[in-house]
Amino acid sequence: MRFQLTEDQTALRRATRDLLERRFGERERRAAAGGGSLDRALWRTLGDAGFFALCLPERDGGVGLGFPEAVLVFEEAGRALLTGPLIATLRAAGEVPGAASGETVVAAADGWTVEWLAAADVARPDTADAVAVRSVDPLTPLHRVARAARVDPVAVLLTAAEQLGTAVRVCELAVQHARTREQFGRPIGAFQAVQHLCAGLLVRAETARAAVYAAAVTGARTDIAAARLLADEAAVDGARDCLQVHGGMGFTWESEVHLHLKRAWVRAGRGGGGAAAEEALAAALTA
Amino acid sequence: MRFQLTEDQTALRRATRDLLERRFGERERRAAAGGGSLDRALWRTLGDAGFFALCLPERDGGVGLGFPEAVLVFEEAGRALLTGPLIATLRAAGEVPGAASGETVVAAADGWTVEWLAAADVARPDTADAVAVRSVDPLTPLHRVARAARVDPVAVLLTAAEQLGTAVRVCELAVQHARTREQFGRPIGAFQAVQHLCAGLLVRAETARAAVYAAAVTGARTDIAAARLLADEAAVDGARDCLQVHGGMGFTWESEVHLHLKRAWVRAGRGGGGAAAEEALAAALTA
Amino acid sequence: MDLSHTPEDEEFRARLRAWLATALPVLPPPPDPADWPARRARDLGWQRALYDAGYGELHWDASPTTRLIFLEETEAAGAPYVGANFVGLLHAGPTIAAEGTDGQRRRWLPPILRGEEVWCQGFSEPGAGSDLASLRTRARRDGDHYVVDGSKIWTSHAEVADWCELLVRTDPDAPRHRGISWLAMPMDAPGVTVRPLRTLAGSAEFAEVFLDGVRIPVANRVGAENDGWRVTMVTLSFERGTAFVGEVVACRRVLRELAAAARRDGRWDDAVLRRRLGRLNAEFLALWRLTQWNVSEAAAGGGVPGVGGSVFKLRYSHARQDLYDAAADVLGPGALDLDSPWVLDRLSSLSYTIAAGTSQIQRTIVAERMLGLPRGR
Amino acid sequence: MDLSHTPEDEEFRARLRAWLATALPVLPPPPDPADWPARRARDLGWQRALYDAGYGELHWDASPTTRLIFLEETEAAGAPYVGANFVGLLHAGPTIAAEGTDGQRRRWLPPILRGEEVWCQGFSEPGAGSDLASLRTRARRDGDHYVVDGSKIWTSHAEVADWCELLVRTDPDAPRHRGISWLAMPMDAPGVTVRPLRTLAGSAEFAEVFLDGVRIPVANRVGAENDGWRVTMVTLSFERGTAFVGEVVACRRVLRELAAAARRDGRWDDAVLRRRLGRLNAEFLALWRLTQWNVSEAAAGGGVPGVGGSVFKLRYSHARQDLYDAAADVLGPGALDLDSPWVLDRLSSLSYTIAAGTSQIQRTIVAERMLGLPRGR
Repeated sequence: MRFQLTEDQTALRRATRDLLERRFGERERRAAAGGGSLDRALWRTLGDAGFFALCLPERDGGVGLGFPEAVLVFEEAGRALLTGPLIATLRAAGEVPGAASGETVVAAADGWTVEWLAAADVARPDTADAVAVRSVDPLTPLHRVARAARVDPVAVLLTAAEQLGTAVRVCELAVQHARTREQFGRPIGAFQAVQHLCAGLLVRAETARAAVYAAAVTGARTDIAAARLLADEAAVDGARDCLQVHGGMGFTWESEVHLHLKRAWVRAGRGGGGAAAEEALAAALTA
Repeated sequence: MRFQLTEDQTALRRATRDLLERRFGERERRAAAGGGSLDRALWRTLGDAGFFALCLPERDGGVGLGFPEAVLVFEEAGRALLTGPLIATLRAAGEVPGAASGETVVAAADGWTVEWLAAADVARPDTADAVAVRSVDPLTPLHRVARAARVDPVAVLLTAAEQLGTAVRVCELAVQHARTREQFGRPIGAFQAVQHLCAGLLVRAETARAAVYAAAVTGARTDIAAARLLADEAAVDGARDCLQVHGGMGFTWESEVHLHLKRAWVRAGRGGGGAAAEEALAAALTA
Repeated sequence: MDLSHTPEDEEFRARLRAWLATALPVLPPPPDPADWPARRARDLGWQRALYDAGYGELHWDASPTTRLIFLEETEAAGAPYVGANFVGLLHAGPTIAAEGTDGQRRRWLPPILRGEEVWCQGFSEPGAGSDLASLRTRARRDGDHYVVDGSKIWTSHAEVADWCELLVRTDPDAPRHRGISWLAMPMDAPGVTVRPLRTLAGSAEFAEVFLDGVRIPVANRVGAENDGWRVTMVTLSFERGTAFVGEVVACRRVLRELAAAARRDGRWDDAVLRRRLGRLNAEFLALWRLTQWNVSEAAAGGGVPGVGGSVFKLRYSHARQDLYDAAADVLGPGALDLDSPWVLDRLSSLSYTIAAGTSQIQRTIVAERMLGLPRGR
Repeated sequence: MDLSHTPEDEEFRARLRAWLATALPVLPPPPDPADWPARRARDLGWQRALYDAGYGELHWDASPTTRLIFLEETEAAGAPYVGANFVGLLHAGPTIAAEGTDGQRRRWLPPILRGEEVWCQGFSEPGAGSDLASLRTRARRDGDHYVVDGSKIWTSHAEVADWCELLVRTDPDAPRHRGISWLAMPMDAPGVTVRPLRTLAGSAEFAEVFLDGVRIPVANRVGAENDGWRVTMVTLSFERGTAFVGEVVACRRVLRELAAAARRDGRWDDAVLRRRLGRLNAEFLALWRLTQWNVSEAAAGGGVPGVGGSVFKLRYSHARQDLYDAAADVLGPGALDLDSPWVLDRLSSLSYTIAAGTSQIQRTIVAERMLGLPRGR
């Protein structure tokens, strides 16, 4: 048992973070939040980097990696607030021509919503009756469908990885702010009330990390269900506490914090929400 | 609208507290926790003071006061950890001879349990099939019945008042300890983590107080249901946080703190627990 | 313990209710939230209507119980809340009424009550949030004027305000709390620049206000020079005290709307959601009783709410966030749609544990001032 | 990322499992919890059986992954946990192994592993709980002995212990953390008085220990004089690290028992309870994964768990309390009966957020040592 990352996995994570910092940094994120469309050039860059072909077997032209690697990459995507129907396109790789390379952008109904439908080249399954809504997340255009789509456990797992990325990022942001913001003559991070909020952020993120990574390794349904519940909690509650640590400074549109909270809300709604996972985990107790 | 206590009400509360401090102080409480039986002399003293005849009309030989007064008296009883089937005996006053005067001790099934059955002279309703259990609360002998007894809203209200008394008392105990216990060279109450636990104790107690007093004034079912939920929370969570503030010092059998927690658990189980109140309050929203 | 009202108060309620039934139908519809001048005009118009009907000064110049009835009835009837008159009616006005000279009261109070002038609040600064006393906006004396330089943030309604209640540092050498003064600043004074501040809710309710050599007459100072902190505490105790009465009434209405919506779409069968709403009903019923308790205490004690307001604000701000989280549960996927009811309110509820003193600050106030715990540091 | 075990480890698991299947049926039944000598005898007997079968030192002298399997399998098989050997196997033993001289290791470790000697812990004092470094038990040097005066509290198994790992102040003039030493004290030394301490669970797992002129050979000091704080930190990191592995396995079993009980008596139809149990299943599954993560880190990093143990302890101690609160929900009125399953465990779970560093202390450790926030004070 060597649960930690291998050297290759650490390198993959590093490379993904570097790529995203270069190509989807604060400037690009602000532009996107202003109502920009999908950045096709970025999408192709991601395709070239193997982002969408990660789990596709090498014989099919893919990278041939497993869920652990995919989870690391999607954790970074979550951390960077990367936009676009990432999971839908990855899941379409090998089935929809051009998806793996980033030429074709694929949207998919997940639960009651479709993300990035208007920007996509292909939509699956049937999204003919989808209605556009004014999305709470300025970085994620949304449509709503009339019948809930079937839940894809891999999409649930990758969503949990994105939530983990948010959880880790909001912990970093809170700690950075607590270290530098001064009130009452010292950094607010020297106050126990703030210290303990930050400690809670780390505890939730690290617990979620263990659950998400284990689910990637085992691929078991109960592990995935647990991962999603823990990761949703770590992302949503984490973003809330991060906002609390930031005080008014986090309440402006320019701050990164609210984007994490809103994205975490969007992701927590995928797969029809967490209630089904709770029921599945309850049922597993008596299996 | 003058929601605060009248002078008479303040005097009644003061007199009750004085009586209980004199007759059921730390010494008596410790003796009772050691497994003592019901103190009949105290019971008659309570009867003489009008404790059980509080709400009985004057024409029936009672004190002729209302629920607000009863709630104040039972808040003090809760605060003092006063033992015995107080509510059952009060509710029997006027119906069971001797109950009002404290001559007759009356036990009653409430939800799934009967408190003080073996010590009582009269038990109602039918408790023939009641089975003794080893009570978690050393100050409250318990029997269990096979069929849940009908819930008496007045008993629910008075129980909420007792819970309020616990909530207020554990706040006092936590603050006292935080002021005097020193660690790291100063009173632990100077640490924000402890300060904020104590603040939470007060907030819950004061919110519960408003709910309980209002329920006593209106006697409305929704007010009583709300009062029980808020008071249960204030008592149970309050005792837990008080224990946390006390650290190891609260974990000894000699400490008063655990007795409040255990009694709060016993009371939270009366009337079959709080789920029914939640359902009633939900139903009231659509009425 | 008595929750009933006097016959006079009940008569007041009946009269008010009757008047609302005639006044509300002729009120113009709410304008586009982004159209500030139109919002100002509507809010001032409503205040003028209240004034003409004799209800103009109920926000501060009435018994607490009468004010409670006023807020209860106006909210229940769906009347607009104070809107652009917020600071004037609930902060600056009460402060001037309590601390101003006769001349100041005559100059500033009638236009607030008649819906003629809008006030905004210039307290927080980028570097002075929770630690308000660290504010740095500087006022130098120059004859019978102060010359003010600095900047303020989280100033609501600044674009349409006529006046700003401004905290400035008049003595930089004094201990932090001792060198602050309270000034009434005309917003059209040269050197005042307003920049709208977009919040995470997407709206621009707030602004930053930059002050560059702004000249303010010394006569505009309320309270003594360098005594502004005490004056401010009067204002803040109002903010934390009974300023939320109407909101509690509104939250209880939202809760009934949530239950109705859940019943309509079948979510009511979900016991987890249903019991959560039941528990929230208990919560807001208790908050309403706590409001009545505080109002009753204020009525008995002289009108200015005490630190007890911190208890209410702590509980309420978290309950409000819980309420809108429950709303998201009722909405399901609709919670992601800004056009769904309650979604914008959910976003703005996020500020409740931060604005007007974070929950962390409030807990410390409760611990040190109400419970007498030793001062942390 | 790999959760599979090596063939050697899996072979170890199979052997252990087979041995447990033969060893457990012949184990004497648990004695009355109040009968301390009988409990000591049974716990030591079990340790002896483990030793004889070659599993005696798995608590510290094995790879972390092997130890994980050992704890997993013994708990799953329903074998006794360390019991009276707790301090020897998990605190004092590992400390002596890491910090003791060869002679000290030879003297004290084999009797622990063979189930011959019981250790207890003399750390906390009535005036030194969370602030352990403020301890006042005084050791004066007298030739080749220390003479110790003071008192200790929360000493588990003291009545039946042979040795006590004792923290004493050897230099009262040094800064708090610099004047402490770690001594092995024989419990039968003259001047040692043990008084049982009844807890809120009604049991007497703990005791107070009074020390009156107790003479302890200087040779019994582990680590340098006045270096006891560092030595102690080694011990505490064990306590906060992987000491809970078996308990997590046990909690997951309790959760399945709760679900089975709820199914039997119809409470399973209550969606609120059912989903609560489902969420707890996620919680303890995650805690199990976190345990595996920590063990894997320890295996890679050299064995002594780091401050990461604080993350686990924080989450776990609250989860354990939530678990037993859920058990109370499953039990309904049975939760008030001390003879119901889980009720005594619920009571003892209350200590988890207090013992071995309160949750408040742990959060500060996480904030300052893991997140690098400035030191509060």
